[in-house]
Amino acid sequence: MLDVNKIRADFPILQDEAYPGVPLVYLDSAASSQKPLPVIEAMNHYYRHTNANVHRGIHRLSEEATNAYEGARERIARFINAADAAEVIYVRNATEAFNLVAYSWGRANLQPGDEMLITAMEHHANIVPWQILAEQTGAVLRHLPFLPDGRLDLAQLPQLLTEKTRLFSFTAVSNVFGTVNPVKQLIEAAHQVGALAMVDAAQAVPHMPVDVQAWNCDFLAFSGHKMCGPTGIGILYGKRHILEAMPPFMGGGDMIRRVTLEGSTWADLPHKFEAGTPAIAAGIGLGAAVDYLTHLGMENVHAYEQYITNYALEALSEVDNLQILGPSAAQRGGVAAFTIQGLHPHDIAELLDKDGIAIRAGHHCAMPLHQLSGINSTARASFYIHTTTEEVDKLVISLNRAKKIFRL
Amino acid sequence: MLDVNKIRADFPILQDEAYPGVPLVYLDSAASSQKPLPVIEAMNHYYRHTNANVHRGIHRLSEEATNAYEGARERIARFINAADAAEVIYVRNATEAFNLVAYSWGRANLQPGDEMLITAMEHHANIVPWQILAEQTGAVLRHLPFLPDGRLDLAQLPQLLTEKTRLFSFTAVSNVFGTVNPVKQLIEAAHQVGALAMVDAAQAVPHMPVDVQAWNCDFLAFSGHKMCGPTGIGILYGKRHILEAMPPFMGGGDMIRRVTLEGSTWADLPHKFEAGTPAIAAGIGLGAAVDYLTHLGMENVHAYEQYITNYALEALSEVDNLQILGPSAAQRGGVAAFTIQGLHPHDIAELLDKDGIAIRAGHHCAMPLHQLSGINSTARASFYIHTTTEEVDKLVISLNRAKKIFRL
Amino acid sequence: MDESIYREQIIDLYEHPLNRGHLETADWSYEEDNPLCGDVIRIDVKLDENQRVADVAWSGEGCAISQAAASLLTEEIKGKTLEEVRSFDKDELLELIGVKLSMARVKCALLSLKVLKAGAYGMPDPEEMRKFDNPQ
Amino acid sequence: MDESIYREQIIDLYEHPLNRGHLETADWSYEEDNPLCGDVIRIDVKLDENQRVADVAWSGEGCAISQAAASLLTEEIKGKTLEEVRSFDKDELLELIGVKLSMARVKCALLSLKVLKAGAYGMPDPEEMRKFDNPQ
Ligand SMILES: Cc1ncc(COP(=O)(O)O)c(C=O)c1O
Ligand SMILES: Cc1ncc(COP(=O)(O)O)c(C=O)c1O
Repeated sequence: MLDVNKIRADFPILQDEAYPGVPLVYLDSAASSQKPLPVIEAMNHYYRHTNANVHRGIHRLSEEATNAYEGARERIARFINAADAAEVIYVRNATEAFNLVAYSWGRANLQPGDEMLITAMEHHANIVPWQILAEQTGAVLRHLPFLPDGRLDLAQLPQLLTEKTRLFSFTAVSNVFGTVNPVKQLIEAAHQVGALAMVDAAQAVPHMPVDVQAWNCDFLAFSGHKMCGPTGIGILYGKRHILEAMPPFMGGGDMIRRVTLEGSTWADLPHKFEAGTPAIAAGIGLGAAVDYLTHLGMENVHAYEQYITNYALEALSEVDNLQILGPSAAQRGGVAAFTIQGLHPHDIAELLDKDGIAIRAGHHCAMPLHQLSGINSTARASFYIHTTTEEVDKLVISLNRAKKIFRL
Repeated sequence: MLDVNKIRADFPILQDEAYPGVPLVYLDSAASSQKPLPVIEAMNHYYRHTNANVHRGIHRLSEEATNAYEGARERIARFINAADAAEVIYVRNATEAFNLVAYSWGRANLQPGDEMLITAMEHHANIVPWQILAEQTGAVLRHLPFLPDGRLDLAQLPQLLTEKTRLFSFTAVSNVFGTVNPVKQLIEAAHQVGALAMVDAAQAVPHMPVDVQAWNCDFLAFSGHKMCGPTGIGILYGKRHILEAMPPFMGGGDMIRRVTLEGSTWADLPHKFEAGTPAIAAGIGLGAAVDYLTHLGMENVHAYEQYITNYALEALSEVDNLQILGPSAAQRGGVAAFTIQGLHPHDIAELLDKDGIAIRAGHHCAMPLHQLSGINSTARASFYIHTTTEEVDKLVISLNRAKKIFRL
Repeated sequence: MDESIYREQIIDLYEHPLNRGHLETADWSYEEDNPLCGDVIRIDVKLDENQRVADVAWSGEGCAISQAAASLLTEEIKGKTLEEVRSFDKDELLELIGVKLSMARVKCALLSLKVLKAGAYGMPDPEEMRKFDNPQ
Repeated sequence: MDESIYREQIIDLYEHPLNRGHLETADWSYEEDNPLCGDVIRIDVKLDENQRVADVAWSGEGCAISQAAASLLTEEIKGKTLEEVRSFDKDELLELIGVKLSMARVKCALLSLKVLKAGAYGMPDPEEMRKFDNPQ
């Protein structure tokens, strides 16, 4: 198993106090993870010693910057087992990955009456781009409901995923329920009706081994900042022949082959989809994050998270009037969203913060999920490789204190 | 005048050697500038001590991250004298700013037969998005030619900027000729025919005082990485009432007010245009860059660049068979693109690199400008606040050495 | 101001809200939510013949801060003229609440005032409403 | 390999290129550019009755590396069969050039080979051509 104390020493922020005398207990990794020193230092080093614009320069710095940036792409490609680094497109975040597919693939391929399918547990990033696309193309957006325990209602899949469906986009792991969905099965179902399958892996890639070739997904999206990497960088993976057939998304430098005032032709993959000076330092930082996680081993990361999540679910179940959303521990990732009767999530988060415990309160960018669950908002604790059982114990103590302040 | 030696001490990379025993002479700031320590440290500090996702969190780190990120936006707004920080949209780079306007404003407003006007000296970032837009809407893209000395051919403006023109988008400073265009005059001309005016300020904001209210531009685009800031962040400025009337560009978290599975409504400015987790550290870094430049004083920055550019133009004019593109020193920013008869720009750049001198060779993402000038490519030296006269002298010596190697 | 935002009075008001409910015959009613958390507040107002607030009631769901603020606000505006309601300042409400709030929580505190003003203006005045979305 | 990429032979070839020009009666001609710098190379090839390269000429503009490479490549393939031309490897050409090139300059060096192969295959085979855009 992972040596959590050794890991904690890698994260500078975990050495800080939240308030004087109050250690920081960071249980908000699902919103954005903390960064280990090698990631911070990779970017620091880049800006101090090899900063230059990439791709076009014939000088040492530009060459070094290009090697570092493109080398990171290759390691990221290996990390998700892409067949080719050209299938790995740098974007700002998972959100942009969905928008890129919606604008580029969507507008070139959808006709009025065509259907797209998502699920009712999606993050807004995997809802709103398709709503905009549906409005602009006349395509119809459908959703697969979930069961009361937060698992997808697969019995309804055959009615919803049909010959009309052109794209099925769904999350591998819910950021609220924690549900780990049957990704491979869903992708196969999509392919059986001739639809493309896109996976929201924002909560999967940071936490478990992901193999895009084994899944056989057509597109996959994730963000660097949730996996020990920097903000401002994310990945769209796409199968080569699909990406090649797509028109570009944004226009500008680097994504062209030739520009005349009469018209332009496009660069090869991956550059066709990367217009302008990229987030070079962030790409290098994501490469360092991938190295860090690879060194830990994603199997080990996953096993540790299962252990700590199990521990947390049991500990939280001891708190009276606390209700955890989502399925049993066997089928979930490291998030625990909950409500406490008589105590609003805002008040929970605020009171926990005073004890140094950072959790999130709100709808976690999954308003439909909450609405369908009949609640406005939840409190959410999320766990990562540096979470200890002692921290979980503190969470429980702090929750009980909060209840006492509210005379519950 | 600026104390260039004091400034040089602020840039860690300038303390490095390009090769053992060979100091680095960085003359490629127009492609991407180097970063002073306060900028590097602002990001370093963020990742070490205040990293968290912004906007939604009720805990100390999230609150601090939000304050730092939104505080940077306010200082950036002041830096360009925007009336309101809500008019300052964070994007990845200048390129994305043009694409945002093309996708959002363009598709909502352009009809077949409408015209857009650019100039023949634009960077691809201010060409290709409009070409794609023209193709998708049936609008027509026209261009204003330039004179042999690299100034715009204003005599042709009246034929080209007409009642049909909906948008006039042009660069404030050419990244090849160095030409400083008559921005205010061009904006007024656009407004007179009822067109909107967009300014490519990628080579202006880093180098001179820019006041969007004095210019009265409708949109303005620039990149952080060319102004001492990090990669992965840029700004679209837009007038409030215009931005408010525009539909969103990308969909996802943070840019919504409310999401249901049936449809969504949008957040207020600036968030409507900022979907998903933003480049938080890069925004903070750009805020630090703006602080750094403000502290130097943009009038001083501009004066120093004029001084060093004058010096360079004179020094380069002593090199036989070297031809500098663009207008006289009085009307140009700190770039000098040139050709040497019998010596290809690639070979120039490569030979200079061996002397530690970083310049750029190619079309600098301005293929039409080169094509119309009858050349495939140029070598370009660009100057910034840390460039010394000794460095310019080294450039000249190295150019003469290169010529000798090629027996010229 | 109090350092802990959960001073006794806030908890008391959360447990025992003031003016909670609905008015049968209101001159205006307005409802609005804080999309960040889904909390909703509705306020019903009845004016007397002098255009003063004769009665007011609020309903809705939310955190202790937004609920306490609704109680304090509705209590405060009783007897005020329409003009006074329109010009009631957010700082006055924050002072009534009397605890130091983070930026995220200021939005919770101001939700009821936003609803009250939108009603008092007969519709959401965008300029006026924006102040609540970007407090300070 | 030589440390300086501008060894005498490269400069010599730049000044006095080999096989530069056009063939009146070519079996195939192909032209392609390196969009990064706008350099263009065109290659004309004439085969004999045994499908061997009887004559070859190149023309175009470019840097010393791309021009020297074109001279060296055209010189090398004289007398080779069509099959040998098709399977001529980029590493063989880089060895002929014999200087250590940065990644950006490898593209310059390979431009002539890209043009030659495109011609030899009768059209650009995307898989084959891609190797030149992303060398190594
Ligand atoms: C004039 C001009 N416009 C636009 C750009 C594009 O900037 P970026 O690549 O950061 O989007 C550049 C930078 O190369 C430029 O010089
Ligand atoms: C499941 C899921 N999808 C997508 C996203 C969007 O990620 P980002 O904001 O980095 O684009 C998130 C993060 O909040 C998420 O949890």
